[in-house]
Amino acid sequence: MSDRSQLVDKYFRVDNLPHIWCPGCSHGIVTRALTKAIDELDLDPDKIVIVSGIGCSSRAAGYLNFNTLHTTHGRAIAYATGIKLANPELHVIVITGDGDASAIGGNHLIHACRRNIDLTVMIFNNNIYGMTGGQYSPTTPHTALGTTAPYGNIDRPFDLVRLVEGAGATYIARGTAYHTLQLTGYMKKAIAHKGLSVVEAISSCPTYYGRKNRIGDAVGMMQWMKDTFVEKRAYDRLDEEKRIGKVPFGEFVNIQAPEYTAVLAEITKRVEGRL
Amino acid sequence: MSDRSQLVDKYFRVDNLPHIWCPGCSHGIVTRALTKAIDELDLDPDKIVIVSGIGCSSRAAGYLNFNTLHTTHGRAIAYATGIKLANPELHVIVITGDGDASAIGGNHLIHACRRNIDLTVMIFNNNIYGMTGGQYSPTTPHTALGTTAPYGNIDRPFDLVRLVEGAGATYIARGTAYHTLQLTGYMKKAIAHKGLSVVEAISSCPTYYGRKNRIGDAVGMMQWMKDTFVEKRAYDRLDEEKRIGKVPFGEFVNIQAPEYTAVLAEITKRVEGRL
Amino acid sequence: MENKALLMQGNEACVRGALYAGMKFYSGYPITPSTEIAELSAEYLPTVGGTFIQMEDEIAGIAAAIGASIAGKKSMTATSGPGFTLKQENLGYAVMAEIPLVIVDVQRGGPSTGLPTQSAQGDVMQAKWGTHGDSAIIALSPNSVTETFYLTVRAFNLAEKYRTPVILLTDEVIGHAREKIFLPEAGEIETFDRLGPLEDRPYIPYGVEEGDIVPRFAPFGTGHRYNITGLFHNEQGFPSNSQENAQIMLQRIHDKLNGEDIIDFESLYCDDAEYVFLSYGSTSRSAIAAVNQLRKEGYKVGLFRPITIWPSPEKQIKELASRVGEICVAEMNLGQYFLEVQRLACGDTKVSHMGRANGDILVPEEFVARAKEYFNER
Amino acid sequence: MENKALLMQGNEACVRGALYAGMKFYSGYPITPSTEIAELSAEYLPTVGGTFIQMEDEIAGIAAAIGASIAGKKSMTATSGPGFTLKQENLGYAVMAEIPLVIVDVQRGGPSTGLPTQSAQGDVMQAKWGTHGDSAIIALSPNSVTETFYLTVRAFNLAEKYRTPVILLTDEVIGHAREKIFLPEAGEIETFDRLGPLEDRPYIPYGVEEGDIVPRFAPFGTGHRYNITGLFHNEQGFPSNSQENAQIMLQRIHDKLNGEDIIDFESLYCDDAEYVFLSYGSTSRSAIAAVNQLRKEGYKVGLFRPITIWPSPEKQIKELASRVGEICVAEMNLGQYFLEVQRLACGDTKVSHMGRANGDILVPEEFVARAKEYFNER
Amino acid sequence: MSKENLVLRLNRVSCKGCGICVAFCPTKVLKIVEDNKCKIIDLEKCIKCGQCELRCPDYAIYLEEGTDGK
Amino acid sequence: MSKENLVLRLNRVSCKGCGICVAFCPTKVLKIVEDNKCKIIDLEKCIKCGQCELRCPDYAIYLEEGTDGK
Amino acid sequence: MKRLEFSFSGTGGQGVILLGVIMAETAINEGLNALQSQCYGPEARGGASRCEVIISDEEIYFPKVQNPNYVLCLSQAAANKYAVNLKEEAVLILDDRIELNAEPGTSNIYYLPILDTARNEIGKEITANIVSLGILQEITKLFSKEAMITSVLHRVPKGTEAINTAAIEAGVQLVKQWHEKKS
Amino acid sequence: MKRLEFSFSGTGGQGVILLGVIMAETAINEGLNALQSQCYGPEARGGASRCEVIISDEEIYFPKVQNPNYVLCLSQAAANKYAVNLKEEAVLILDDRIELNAEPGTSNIYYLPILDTARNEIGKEITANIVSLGILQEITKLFSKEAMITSVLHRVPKGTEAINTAAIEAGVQLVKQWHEKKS
Ligand SMILES: Cc1ncc(C[n+]2csc(CCOP(=O)(O)OP(=O)(O)O)c2C)c(N)n1
Ligand SMILES: Cc1ncc(C[n+]2csc(CCOP(=O)(O)OP(=O)(O)O)c2C)c(N)n1
Ligand code: SF4
Ligand code: SF4
Ligand code: SF4
Ligand code: SF4
Ligand code: SF4
Ligand code: SF4
Ligand SMILES: [Mg+2]
Ligand SMILES: [Mg+2]
Repeated sequence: MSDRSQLVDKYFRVDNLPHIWCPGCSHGIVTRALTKAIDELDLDPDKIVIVSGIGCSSRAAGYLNFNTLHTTHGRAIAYATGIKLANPELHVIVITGDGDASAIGGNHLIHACRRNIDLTVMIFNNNIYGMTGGQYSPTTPHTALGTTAPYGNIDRPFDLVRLVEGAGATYIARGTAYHTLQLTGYMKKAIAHKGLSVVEAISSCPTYYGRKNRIGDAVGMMQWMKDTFVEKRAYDRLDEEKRIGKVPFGEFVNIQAPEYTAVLAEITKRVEGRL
Repeated sequence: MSDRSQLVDKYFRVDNLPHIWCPGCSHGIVTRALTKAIDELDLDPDKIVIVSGIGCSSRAAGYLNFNTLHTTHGRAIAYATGIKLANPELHVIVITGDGDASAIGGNHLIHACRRNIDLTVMIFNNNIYGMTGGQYSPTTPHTALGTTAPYGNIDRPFDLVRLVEGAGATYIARGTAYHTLQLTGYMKKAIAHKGLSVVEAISSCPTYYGRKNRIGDAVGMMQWMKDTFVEKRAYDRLDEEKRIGKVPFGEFVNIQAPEYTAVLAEITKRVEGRL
Repeated sequence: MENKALLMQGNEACVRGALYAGMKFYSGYPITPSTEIAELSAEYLPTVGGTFIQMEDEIAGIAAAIGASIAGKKSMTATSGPGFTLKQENLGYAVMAEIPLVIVDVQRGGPSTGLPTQSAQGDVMQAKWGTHGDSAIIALSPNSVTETFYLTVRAFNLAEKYRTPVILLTDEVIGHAREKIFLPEAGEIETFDRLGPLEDRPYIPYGVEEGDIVPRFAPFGTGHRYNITGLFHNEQGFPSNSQENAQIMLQRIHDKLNGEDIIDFESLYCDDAEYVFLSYGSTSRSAIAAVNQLRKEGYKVGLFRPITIWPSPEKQIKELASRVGEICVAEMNLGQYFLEVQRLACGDTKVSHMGRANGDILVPEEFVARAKEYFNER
Repeated sequence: MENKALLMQGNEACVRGALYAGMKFYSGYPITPSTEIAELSAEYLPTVGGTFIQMEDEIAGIAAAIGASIAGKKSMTATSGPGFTLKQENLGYAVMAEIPLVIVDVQRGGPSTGLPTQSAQGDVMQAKWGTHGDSAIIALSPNSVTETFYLTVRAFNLAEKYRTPVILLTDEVIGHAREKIFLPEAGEIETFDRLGPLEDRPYIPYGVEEGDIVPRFAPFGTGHRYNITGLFHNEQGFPSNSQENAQIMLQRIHDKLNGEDIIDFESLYCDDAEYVFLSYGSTSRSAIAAVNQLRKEGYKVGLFRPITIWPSPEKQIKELASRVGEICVAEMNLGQYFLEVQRLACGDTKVSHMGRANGDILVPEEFVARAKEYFNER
Repeated sequence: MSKENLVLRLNRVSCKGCGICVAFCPTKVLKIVEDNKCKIIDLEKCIKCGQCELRCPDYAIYLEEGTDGK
Repeated sequence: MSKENLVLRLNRVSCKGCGICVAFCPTKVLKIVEDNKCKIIDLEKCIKCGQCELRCPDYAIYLEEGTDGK
Repeated sequence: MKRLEFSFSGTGGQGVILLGVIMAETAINEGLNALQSQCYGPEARGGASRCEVIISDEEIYFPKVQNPNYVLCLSQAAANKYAVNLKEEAVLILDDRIELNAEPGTSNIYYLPILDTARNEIGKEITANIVSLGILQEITKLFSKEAMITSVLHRVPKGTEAINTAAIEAGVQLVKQWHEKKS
Repeated sequence: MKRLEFSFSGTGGQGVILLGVIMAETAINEGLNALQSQCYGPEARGGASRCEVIISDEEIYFPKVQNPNYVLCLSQAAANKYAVNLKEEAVLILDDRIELNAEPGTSNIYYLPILDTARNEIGKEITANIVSLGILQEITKLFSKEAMITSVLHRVPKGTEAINTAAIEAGVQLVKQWHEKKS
């Protein structure tokens, strides 16, 4: 008998555990949710590729027992694009942080959305650069504190859902590490979706975000998720006033559009052998 | 008596004319529209900074008699951000192409929108990389031809208005080189707007886009603009069916939000001299 | 491809060479004077079941190419100066993660945006030192359309054999010139495919068998689930902070480029030459013209042309320095390979430089004058 | 700032030096081990009316800093290996457009993501050759917290004086160590502000007065409306394809870095040394410890420490090579500055290398052993 | 899968003591004890809801089919 | 500014002959002639609407205050 | 045959590059060596565009044209830039609309109505380059008319064979007429 | 005073870095030279974290600790990693919950209830580092207790003066008791 759950034994590289994440870091929760989604979809692990960038979140790749690629900061989606194009039968899942995906990697994110290439992008959004010790990220709320925002964050944050919608993503959902079951559900749909899907997984960095912003430790941050995030339909029913301080989670976009590798395959079929 | 109009004499570096643009290239039209907007706003030319990237469109900087900065491909907005922050009293106007702004420069575009910093971004969108000879750009329509899309463009294009809206721009308009007067109007409002404003100016590249895509030469492309672009309110009144093949132009977003340099100035005031 | 004389542009010869070598993936971003490589890849690749994609920038261009290589496709990306600079971070990644890849840099005038439509050889040192850390690289420099074809094939072969990115360092003159070329028949020249895992033992992604120096490559999706990272990593591909491990790993990456078959060069009349021009790429053509003329006039001049620029042909240059009166390094820059030759000559002979970086190619007359000056002053 | 002994981290000393020199703008992107420079700039700058901004990536980080410099503010950006690579394109722009700027690279283990929290000196060649084309650069390398302060001031001074980007090339050991430092009073050391246009004549943005080599700088917004570009440009700042013009322009950019006051070095016991270590940055501290010990034991060893790494102290190194028995270049890499020294020594003396690139700093014992070996075998 | 067959397991080596499972266990089965790690203090109360497993960042606590040797 | 005082000017050196002004002049005042450049062929018809000026990519045609010496 | 250098120039759309390519390709088909190149520049947008060809029966090393033997200009701007400092023996071929503003250096000049012929006789101005090819054939006599036609037909779109053949013929005739007029 | 090397290690939150900083700062205040550094690593997230201090009245050149004179470990993981291969004369200070798994190399070992004292006596586990400072003061006698207290108060938040002073005192006492017990 192992001292890991079956799920963990099956999808994690247990020899590499314990992972390097701090006590209470939500990245571990979100990563488990992803394996659960993969398990429920019953996909062939040999055909799953995890591509990550650089960041605490991106370290997830090393713990997952698939084909895993830990790339450079911000570039995971571009690498993933090459992999998917080279072998469209692979399920290519990108694990990335808010900084990795939307700061340095913002351009690749929006272009993947535009192309509607069949990648699944999981953004572990803890509203901070965890790996480098707590600098504000493009999703850090206005006025929140970070080590590079000692007087409160001057920037306005991205609403990642709106950003990727504007860029053309065809499946978009937001879940949280607290609402784990729903999160797994979105992840399943995202992976199954043909086209570019984005799941923003609200995660937490108690070490560099929670404490500094007086949201608390690991437990405090989970409580904050519980209190702040409201399922979209419920949120929509709230009056204006009650929405203050609340953020909706759920599925935001789920549409069909021609998928990039499919379009490409058609053209290739048309011209192959022509020269 | 000069052999240029007063407007051109006043705002252009006439010694550098004729410009290098091809016969019938709309970039010249759009550039003139910009000087007209500046003229009508009666701004001090010494306080106007034009920042451009690299591309045919970006060559506009060299012809305009302001403080002009021709930077590297895609980075104009980042340079402009530094200039504006260093001297907030300057009017900083970015001139950029569809490739410059939304391909290589996409990240800086969305982040400037997010920050709502007081820059005016003029995107000369000719749906192609003109400077390098006609490769498809992120705004080239699906199935259109380009030198790197010999079998028709596989990519889906960005809707730049939606992209920058998703990213948080607070003033957004689309005009065309054909509808010059309206374009000038949007440019005026954009420059006067406090915050990040984007004007997508539909331009044309007869040399590399028009001919290849059988839209025609310079005249043909102007005709295409005339036929294709419909003022937003008129567009909204069209039935679904009649909208096919039409694209709306006009003002899409015009909202107020805290402007970056203003917020920064407040914080600086608060902490200045503290250490 | 029929085996008759064709008129072909250097950039096209590169694409044809790549296809000959088995390229199945191209991703890049257009930039003068390399754009034809993208354009022709876009046209040809789908006809052989391959994939072309124009990415949002050069960084994505190389990243996607590395991704495709990891998934098992022979991949290429092409660019010029500014784009080459942008690719450097991920070029370093490919070195570290040992991913085969061909990167073409068609050099143009720099620094910065510089002289986009004119020629230069200003990226020679950057090809070796452009990325941070102690990287290791192969760079090849063709001096004709025909050689562009063959060196592109060679670049793919070396990339696959040594699991490493290989740079084809060409320039505007060669890239844009159209010349006569005879294309080889299929099978006429060797092409190399990366070695897959051995069947009879567990796959160790960064382990090497006794006597080997290059780990075997299992493309993603072929049933070997392992990790790739740009961090220092152990044999299993997992991040490691161990200094011992780091030492072994990085040293192996450097040592593998000592392969005997990597160095390539041309030596023209060097056997009895007193005065030798050392030149490469398009500039070497002026040198050859001049050397031929000078020889006709009885001057004992020679040309040494590194074809493999990096690693540099150390042994050969040292040997040369030990016996000639002067080596004049001629290149379209302000003195780059010159420094390497100076270093290798180690005081054994005088090393001089002839070059500029203003878009103006060196002409044979300049070579002739330079050599005659030497012989007159002797 | 009170003039008493303080305990300060290298990265903080850099920020304090920058503020002392007049820094009013910082833009960057966090990366280990440089992040404290951003963090402290964020804290201090607003208190002196300056501006800090964290940009979306390193490319934007340097671009904004150049922009701010063009608008008249003394600007800095800091990073480490991967970020340094990303900044190279716009670093070349600053060279070409002659924009003052300080770029700090706190070196860490590479290539690629490498060993992010460990030290290295692997970006030495990149500092000079990282961007495409024939660029020209100044790079300074401190070996202590105190020197980090002073060299940062110097970096700003040189940047302003020569209208050029200056690299402060430090490393994780120096950046993260806390040491004793006495900060100078305001006014105690010289700070230099760029020269503005002469009042009595029309402003020619890239023209130089007779005898000058550096054009005067009119910040944007001060009434001189001119053009700046990264293309080759004429004196007025407008793009030019003229080869004559290109030649003059680029040559001037290179020549201005021959300024006598740019070179800086430390020479320890070199006067009568037979065996000399050449070392810089943190590694030189091990060297000093060793040399002191060896001298006590009676060995004629010395240390030559380039403080200005680029341009290299050519004259001094050549002179040294002409009279010592061996120069051992010690650095935390696989041999980079070593190549430059080899080149300069030009066969006059043996040049050997001592180094590695696995995060493990060279220790004094290794130096001692190396020197003793030399003396024993003599 | 019937809850009957499920057993609550805690791998104390893996536990980093974050307290999340403790805080969100609906029936207060768990506690952080002296060594800063989680401990099952009242197994009887466990309703095998799995909340702890879902949110344990370190995969230290989980439900497994089997019988518990308690 | 009354249209009375406006004069139509054409700088044929600057004109690149794109034909845009010709195509969109409401009263057919202009024509591209043999040398591939624009020419004012029927000034009488000009209603001084300025459409040509607005869309000339080369700033070759424009209305200016003054009297024309035609 | 010793090295011969050609310089063809005109404005962007006039097809001087195709002219050079066909010239070089003909040489190669005839067993010679050839190298074609062109000057790029932002000015190419509207300004002068130039194409170079080198033909030789020996290896071609130096890849640039320094002292062209034959210079053909189709536009005024091109002539201003490229019809200067020629060597004495050079042959200069100009469209007859061009006025030389400076001493070209040679007195072997042909003024031929190339554009007019293309537009009026052939009916398409864009065939000026092919008319020029006929001119070069007749002047240089390097290759046979048939060889030129073969190369042209290999490079032009299907369906345009007749007019391109006619264009070559027209070029040949222009030279013949010029010689007649002169003699 | 010749060069003395210190190594302080523990887990992420235990403040060993602040401990090193205060130690170094005290040295500097006392006119000595000091250099403090730390080992960073991704393992710092949860794993062992280590801080080094070098103190000397001469210039400090080599900036790393090779053979520490004093080694203090606050966690088991830290001790496993850093309480090994010490030199014979080294002084090893361990929290008393730690069990040595390997031969440390020295036999000068103090097992002191550092964490317990901080938690129970001072009331805040995070004062373990300041308790350690007291311990070091008493063991090394490098600086006076007052000098230590001055440095501590300079680095800790206002309002915590009392408990930090108490923590130092507690540390001093732990050593005294240890010596008493031993003697
Ligand atoms: C090119 C480059 N720039 C910067 C860094 C430093 N860096 C590593 S991770 C990171 C931010 C990570 O933040 P995020 O993606 O949100 O991940 P988290 O650690 O919060 O999970 C940064 C700035 C780097 N490794 N490479
Ligand atoms: C880093 C870099 N990559 C690529 C290029 C080449 N390049 C110059 S302009 C351009 C595209 C311009 O397109 P766009 O911005 O749409 O401007 P247009 O020419 O169409 O007006 C490209 C790819 C470059 N100069 N620098
Ligand atoms: S630093 Fe933050 S994001 Fe990183 S492992 Fe720790 S808690 Fe998680
Ligand atoms: S290439 Fe296109 S965009 Fe560029 S100048 Fe010509 S018409 Fe305009
Ligand atoms: S399964 Fe439910 S009840 Fe049982 S310990 Fe876990 S959270 Fe508590
Ligand atoms: S959630 Fe997991 S790591 Fe946290 S206390 Fe519970 S068992 Fe331990
Ligand atoms: S002003 Fe109006 S009417 Fe007159 S020429 Fe111009 S477009 Fe025609
Ligand atoms: S629009 Fe301007 S450039 Fe075009 S034809 Fe008319 S005058 Fe000439
Ligand atoms: Mg994050
Ligand atoms: Mg464009």
